[in-house]
Amino acid sequence: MSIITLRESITQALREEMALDENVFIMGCDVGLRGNPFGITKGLMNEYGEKRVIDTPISEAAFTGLGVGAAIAGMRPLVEILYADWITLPMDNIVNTAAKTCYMFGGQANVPIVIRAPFGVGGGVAAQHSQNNENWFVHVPGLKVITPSTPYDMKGMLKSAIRDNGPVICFEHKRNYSMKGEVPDGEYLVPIGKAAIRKTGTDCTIVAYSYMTYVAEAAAIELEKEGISCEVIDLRSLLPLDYDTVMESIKKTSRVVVVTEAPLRGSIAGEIVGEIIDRGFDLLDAPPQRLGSKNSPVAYNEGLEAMCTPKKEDIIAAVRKTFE
Amino acid sequence: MSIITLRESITQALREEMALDENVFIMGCDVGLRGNPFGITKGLMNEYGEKRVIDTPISEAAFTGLGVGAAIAGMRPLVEILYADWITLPMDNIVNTAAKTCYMFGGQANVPIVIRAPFGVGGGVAAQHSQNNENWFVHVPGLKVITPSTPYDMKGMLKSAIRDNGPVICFEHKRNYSMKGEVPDGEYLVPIGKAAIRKTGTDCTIVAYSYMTYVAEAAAIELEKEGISCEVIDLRSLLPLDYDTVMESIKKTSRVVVVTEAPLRGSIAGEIVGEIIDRGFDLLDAPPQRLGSKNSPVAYNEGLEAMCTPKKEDIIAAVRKTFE
Amino acid sequence: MKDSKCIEELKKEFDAYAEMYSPEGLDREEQIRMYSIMWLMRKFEEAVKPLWMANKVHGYYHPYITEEAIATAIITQLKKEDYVGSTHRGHGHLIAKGGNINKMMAELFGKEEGYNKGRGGSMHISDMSIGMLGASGIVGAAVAPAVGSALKSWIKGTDDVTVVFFGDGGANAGSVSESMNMAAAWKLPVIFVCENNQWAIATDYARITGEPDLYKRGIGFGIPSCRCDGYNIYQIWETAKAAIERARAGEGPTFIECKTMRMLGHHATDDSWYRDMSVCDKYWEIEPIKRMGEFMVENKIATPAELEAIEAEAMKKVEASIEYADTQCHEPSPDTFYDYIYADGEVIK
Amino acid sequence: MKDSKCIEELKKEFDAYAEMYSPEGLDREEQIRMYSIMWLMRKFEEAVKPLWMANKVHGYYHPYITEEAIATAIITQLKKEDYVGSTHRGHGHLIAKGGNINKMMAELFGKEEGYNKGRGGSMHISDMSIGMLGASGIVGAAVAPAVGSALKSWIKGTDDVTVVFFGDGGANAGSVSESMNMAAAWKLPVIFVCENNQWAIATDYARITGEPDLYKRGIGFGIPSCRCDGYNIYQIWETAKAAIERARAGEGPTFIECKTMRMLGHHATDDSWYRDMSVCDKYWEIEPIKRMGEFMVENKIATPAELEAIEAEAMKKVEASIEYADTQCHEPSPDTFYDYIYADGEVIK
Ligand SMILES: Cc1ncc(C[n+]2csc(CCOP(=O)(O)OP(=O)(O)O)c2C)c(N)n1
Ligand SMILES: Cc1ncc(C[n+]2csc(CCOP(=O)(O)OP(=O)(O)O)c2C)c(N)n1
Ligand SMILES: [Mg+2]
Ligand SMILES: [Mg+2]
Repeated sequence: MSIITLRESITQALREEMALDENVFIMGCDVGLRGNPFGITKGLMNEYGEKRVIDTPISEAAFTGLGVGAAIAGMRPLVEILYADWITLPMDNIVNTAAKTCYMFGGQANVPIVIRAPFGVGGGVAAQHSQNNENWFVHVPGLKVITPSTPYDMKGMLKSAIRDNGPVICFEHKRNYSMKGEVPDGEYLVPIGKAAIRKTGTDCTIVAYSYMTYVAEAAAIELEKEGISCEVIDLRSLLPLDYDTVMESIKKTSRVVVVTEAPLRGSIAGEIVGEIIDRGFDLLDAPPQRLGSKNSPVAYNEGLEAMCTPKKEDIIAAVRKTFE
Repeated sequence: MSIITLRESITQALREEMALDENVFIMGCDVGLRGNPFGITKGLMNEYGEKRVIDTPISEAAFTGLGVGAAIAGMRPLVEILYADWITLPMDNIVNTAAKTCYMFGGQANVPIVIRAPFGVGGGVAAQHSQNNENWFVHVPGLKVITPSTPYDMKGMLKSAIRDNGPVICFEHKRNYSMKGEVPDGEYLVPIGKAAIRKTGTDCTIVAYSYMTYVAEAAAIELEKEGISCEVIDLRSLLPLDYDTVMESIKKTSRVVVVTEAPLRGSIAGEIVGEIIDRGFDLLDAPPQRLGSKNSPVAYNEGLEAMCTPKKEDIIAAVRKTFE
Repeated sequence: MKDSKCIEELKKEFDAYAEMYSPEGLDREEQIRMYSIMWLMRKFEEAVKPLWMANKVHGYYHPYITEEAIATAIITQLKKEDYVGSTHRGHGHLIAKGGNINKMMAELFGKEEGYNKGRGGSMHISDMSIGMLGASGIVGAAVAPAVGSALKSWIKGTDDVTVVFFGDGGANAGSVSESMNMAAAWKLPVIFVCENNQWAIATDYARITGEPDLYKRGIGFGIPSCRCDGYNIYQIWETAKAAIERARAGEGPTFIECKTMRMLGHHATDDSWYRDMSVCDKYWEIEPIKRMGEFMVENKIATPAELEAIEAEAMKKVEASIEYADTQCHEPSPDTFYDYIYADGEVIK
Repeated sequence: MKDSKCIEELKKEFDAYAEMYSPEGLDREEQIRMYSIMWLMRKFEEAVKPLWMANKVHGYYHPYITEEAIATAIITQLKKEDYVGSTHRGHGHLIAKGGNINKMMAELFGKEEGYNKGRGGSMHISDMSIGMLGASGIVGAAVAPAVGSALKSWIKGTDDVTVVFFGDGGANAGSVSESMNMAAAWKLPVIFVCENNQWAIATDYARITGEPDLYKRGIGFGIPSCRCDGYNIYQIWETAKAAIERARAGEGPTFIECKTMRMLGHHATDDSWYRDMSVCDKYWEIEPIKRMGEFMVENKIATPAELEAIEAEAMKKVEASIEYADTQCHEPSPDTFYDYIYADGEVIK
C-alpha cells in the first residue's frame, strides 16, 4: 500500500500496462517530452521511446483518427485530449468510427482505444477549458464511459479500460488530480461498470460521480450531524451504469438525489432519474432530485465561475427537499 | 392556403428570407447547382447567385466555421450539414464558437447562424447516415434546437430561426420531407419555444417531436378506439422547451409517455421526465414512461433497422402501462 | 465520334494523359491477372445496379466503374498483411485486395453471411482478414484511421505498407491534411492515393479548389507527390511500385494523384442531370479495361480470344455471387440484434 | 556574447534573417507610430506577469513578447472596418488594431468593465467595434470563423480585408487547411499569417512537421505564399502591404509565414525547462523593438531620446490601465449571471 495522488495513479496505470503489453502506446499534444501539462506522462517517453509515447501536432481530429485506426489494426492506443472541451475536434472519429466499427463490420474488428480527457470546471480558465460533455458519449452506443475519482479506482479502471477490447473514454476531473488515496503495491484491476458506495446511509441516496462525489460526501457528513444519514454512491462508470447498486440503495433509503457537474439540461442526471423511475418508482417516498451546473457557459471571472457548479449547500438542500 | 410538402416549406422559408434580407445566405455541399440532395435549395442559386448559395468543398468543419464567423461579422448564414450524423465534424465551431461567443465576448457579438441537419432513421443507409444526436445540442447552453414536423411549423419556425440573433440548429427528419400540410400564402412566423398540441385528450399525455409525433398520433388514434384518450404534444422546439404546455396537459391527464427516436440512453427523454418530476410529481398517477430507439448503431439490414426505432405498438404499450 | 480523332482531342484536354508502355518488372502473367481483376470489378458493379432497382440491394451504392485501373495497379502489388483504406466507392478496392465477391454480394443483400453480417452494406464493406480496413460513409473520415494502420507498422517496425484512397472531394477534409502532415513528420509507410474523378456528387472540383493539381498539397506537407493518368494502368503500376518500395524501406509516404473522370452518376440512381455528360464520350475511348486490352493485343501480350474469356469468366463469378446471396444466404435473426455493438460478445442494452 | 559576432552566427542559423531597409511608402510618422505600438505591447505584457503572480489576473496568459513586429507591421496597415482573427496569444493583435488597453486590463482582472465583461479573460479578448474578432482558447479553431468575415466581404462586395493569425502549432489544425482551400477557391480577401515561433508549448515544430517551410502549405492550396523574418518589421510591412492590396483588389488570399522564435515560456508560469533557452540569446540581439530602434537611430529617423520617451509613454499608459482595472472597475454582479448566454437579453435558464 502506498498513498499517492490521482495523477500518479494514472502514471502507474500507464507505465504498468505499457510494460505488460507492447501494443499499448500513448499519443497526444505534449505527452512525450513534457510529460503532459499535468505531468502525468512524465518519464514515459524516456522509458518507452518516441514511438510509444508520441508527441503529436495540434491535429486532434486526425491523431485521434490515427489512434482509432491503429486500434482497429490491433494496437492499444491511449489518446489524450488535453481538455475534454476539445473532444469536439475528434468527435467524428470517436462517434462514427470508434464506436461503430465493431458493429458496422459485423464483429470483424475491435477498437481497443482509450481516450483520456481531463474535464470539469475550475481554475478560471473560461468557457473553452471547463466543460463536462460526458453525456454526449453516454448517448453513443458502442462506447464505454468511465469517470473514476479516487487513485485506487483510477488506476484499476484505467488498466481495465486499456485491456477492454472496445473504445473507452476516461474523463478525469482536473480538480481530482491532486486528491490522494491508497493504492495497493501489486497489480489489481477495478472492473468497468460497477459503482462504489463511498458512505453507507439509510435515509437518502446521493448518486454522484467524479469531483461531485467529494462534494456529496462533504454534504453527507454535514447532514449526518442533523441526523440525516445519506448513502453516497460514486458511479465510477457512466456507461455501463450500475443500476443494481443504485436501486439496492434506494430500496433502503426510498429517496434519491442525482448530482452532476455538467449543465443540468440534457445531462445524464435526467437519464438516471428516468431509469430509477422505470426500475423502482414504487420504492420512492419522494420525487427524485436532480442537481447540475447552471445552464451557462463557464465564465472567466472566478465569482461567476464559482456560482456555476453545485455546492455542498445545494446538495444538502436537495436532500432536505426529499423530506418535505 | 396551399398544401405543400415539408421539403417545399423549407424552400419557401429560405426563398422568402433571402428576398427580405440580403445578409441571408446558404452554404453547404451541393446546395447550389444540385439544390441539395433532397431538392430543397433547388433554383435558389439561379435566383440569388453563387455568392448567396454557395457550393462548398467537403470541409464541414471549416465551412461551418466560416458560417459562424460570417454570422459574427453580421451575416445570417444558413449552413447545411447533409446528414446530421456528420455534425460531429463541425462540432467544435458549433459548441465552442457559435454557442459561446456571445457569452465569452460579454455580449459584444451575436452569432445569428442557422444550421440545418437532416436526421433520423430510415432508408437502409446504415450507421453513419441514420442518427439522432439532438440531445448533444440541448446540452449546450447558448444554442437553440428546433425540430418542426409539419410544413406549417417548418416554414414558420425556420423563418424565426433565421431572424433569431443567436445560433439555432434545425433538425429535419428525412422521413418527414414528403409529408404534406397546409401553409398560408402570406408571410407568417411560428415562434421558437412553443409546443403544439396535435391531438387533445384527457387520459394520457404523449410528448413527442419530429417524426415520432406522427407515430404518436397513429398510436393515439388506435388507443381512442379502446377508449383511451391521449393528448399528443409535438414539442417542435427542444431548446427552449415548452414545459408550460407539457405540464398543462399532465394536469389534465395525470399520465405521460415521452417518445424520442434517439437511442434512449442519454437522450432528451430522461431530461424531460426529470423536469416533469420537478414541476409536477404530485400530478402524476403513474410513473412517467420513456420510449426511445434501442441502444444500438443503426443496421444496414432493413429488418434490423426497423427493429431499432419505437413503433406505434410500442407507444400503445407504454400508454397502457400508465394504466397498470 | 471517330476513335483516333477523339483521342487526339482528349490528349489536349485531359492534362494527365500519358502514353502507355509496359514497365520493367511487370510480367505477362501479372498483366493478365490485373486485367481479370478489372473485369471482375466491372461486372460486379454492372450487376449491382439492376439488383438495386429490383430492391434486392438498398441504401447507397457507388460504382467504381472506369476507375478500375487505379485500385488494380496499386493494390495488386501489396501483400496480404498490407493495409488498404477505402472510401464510399469501395467495391473495387476490396476486389483488388483479394476479397470474396460472394461475401460482398451477400453484404449488399443485407444477409448474415455478408462480410459485415448485413450490418454495414456497401458503404462499410470490409475484410479485416486481408487488411481491407473498410469503406466509409463519411467522406474523408476513413483516411486518418487508415494512416493509423501505418502508424502501427511504424511503431512495430514491420515492413507493412498502407495504401489509403480518397477522392477529389475527400481530399478537402481537414483530417486528410492533418494526416498527411503526421505521415510526413514521422515518415509513416503510407501511400495517399487521390482518385481525382473531378466530381464530388454534383460539385466540379474546379469550383471548390484553387490549385487544380491536388498532388501539390502533398508537396506542401513535405511528401513526395506526383500525378498519374488514372486510365493508364501501366503508369499507375510503375508509380505505385516506387512508392511502395519507399514505404517498405522506411522512407516515408508518397502522394499519388490519379486523375480520371467520373463517367457515371454518383450513385445508382443519379443521372448526372447537373452536368454535361457528353464530355465523357472521349473518355470512354480510353476507359481502363478497353485501353489495357487494346495495349495487350497490340503488344502481343494477349489475344482477343483470351481477353474475351477473361471477361466471360468474370461474368460467371458475378452471377454465381448473386445466386449465392439471393438463394443461399439468410436475413440476420432478430435475436442477434444486440450483437457486435460491443467486443467479445458483451451486450449492453 | 558579443553583439556583432552573435548576429553573424544568427544569420547562418536563422534562415529567415533578412537585412533591414526602409520600404517605399512607409513615412517617418508611421514608423514612430509602429515603434510606439510595439512598446505598448511589450510593457503591457511585462506588466501582466507580476499581476498574475499576485493573483490579480488568473487563468491562462500567453505573452506576445518578441513577436510584436508581426502584428504591428501588418495590422497597423488595416482600416477600422478590416477584420483581425487572433489566437490565444492575442494581446498584441488587439493593441495593433487600436484596442483599448484599459478595457483589456480590466478584462484580465475579470471585471465588468473589461472588454468581455469579465466573462472571457485573456484567451477570448475581443473588440468587435474595431473588427478584432477575438482571441481563442482552442488552437486553430478561430481561423475558419475569421475567414468567415472575409466571406462576408466577398459576398457583400466590400473592400474589407481580413488578417488571420495562427501559430506553427495552429497551422496543423485541419480546419486551417480547409479554410485555405476555400479562400483560394473563391479568392477571399484574407491574409493568413503564420506566426512561426517554432514551438507549440513544449513541442519543437521540427518534430511534428515534414516540411519546415510552413508557407509551402499555402502553395499547395494555390495561395501565393512567402516567408518573412519575423523580427524584421520593415520586411513584414512591405510584404503585408502587397498582400493587403491584392486582397482589397479582389485578387484573393496570401499566406505569410513570419518566422520567429519563442523566447519566453509558453504562458506566465512556464519556465521552458524542456528546451535549451540559450539558443535564444542570439535572438535577443535582434528582438524587434531593439532592432527597429537601432535602425531608426542609425538611419536618423529618430533620436535615442525620442525613442526613450516613447518607451516611457508606453509604460505610463500601462500603469494607468492597471490602476484603472484594479481600483475603478467592478466584479460582475451575481444578478448578471445569465446575461449574454443568449442574444438580445433573452434568458433561458
Ligand atoms: C463528410 C461528408 N460530407 C458529405 C458527404 C456526402 N457525399 C457522399 S459522397 C460525396 C462526394 C465524394 O466525392 P469524392 O471524394 O470526390 O469521391 P467520388 O464520389 O467522386 O468517388 C459526398 C459529398 C459525405 N458522405 N460525408
Ligand atoms: C485544439 C487545441 N489543442 C491543444 C491546445 C493546448 N495548447 C494551447 S496553446 C498550444 C500551443 C500553440 O502553439 P502555436 O499555435 O505555435 O502558438 P504559440 O503558443 O507558439 O504562439 C497548445 C498545444 C489547445 N489550446 N487547443
Ligand atoms: Mg470525386
Ligand atoms: Mg508556436
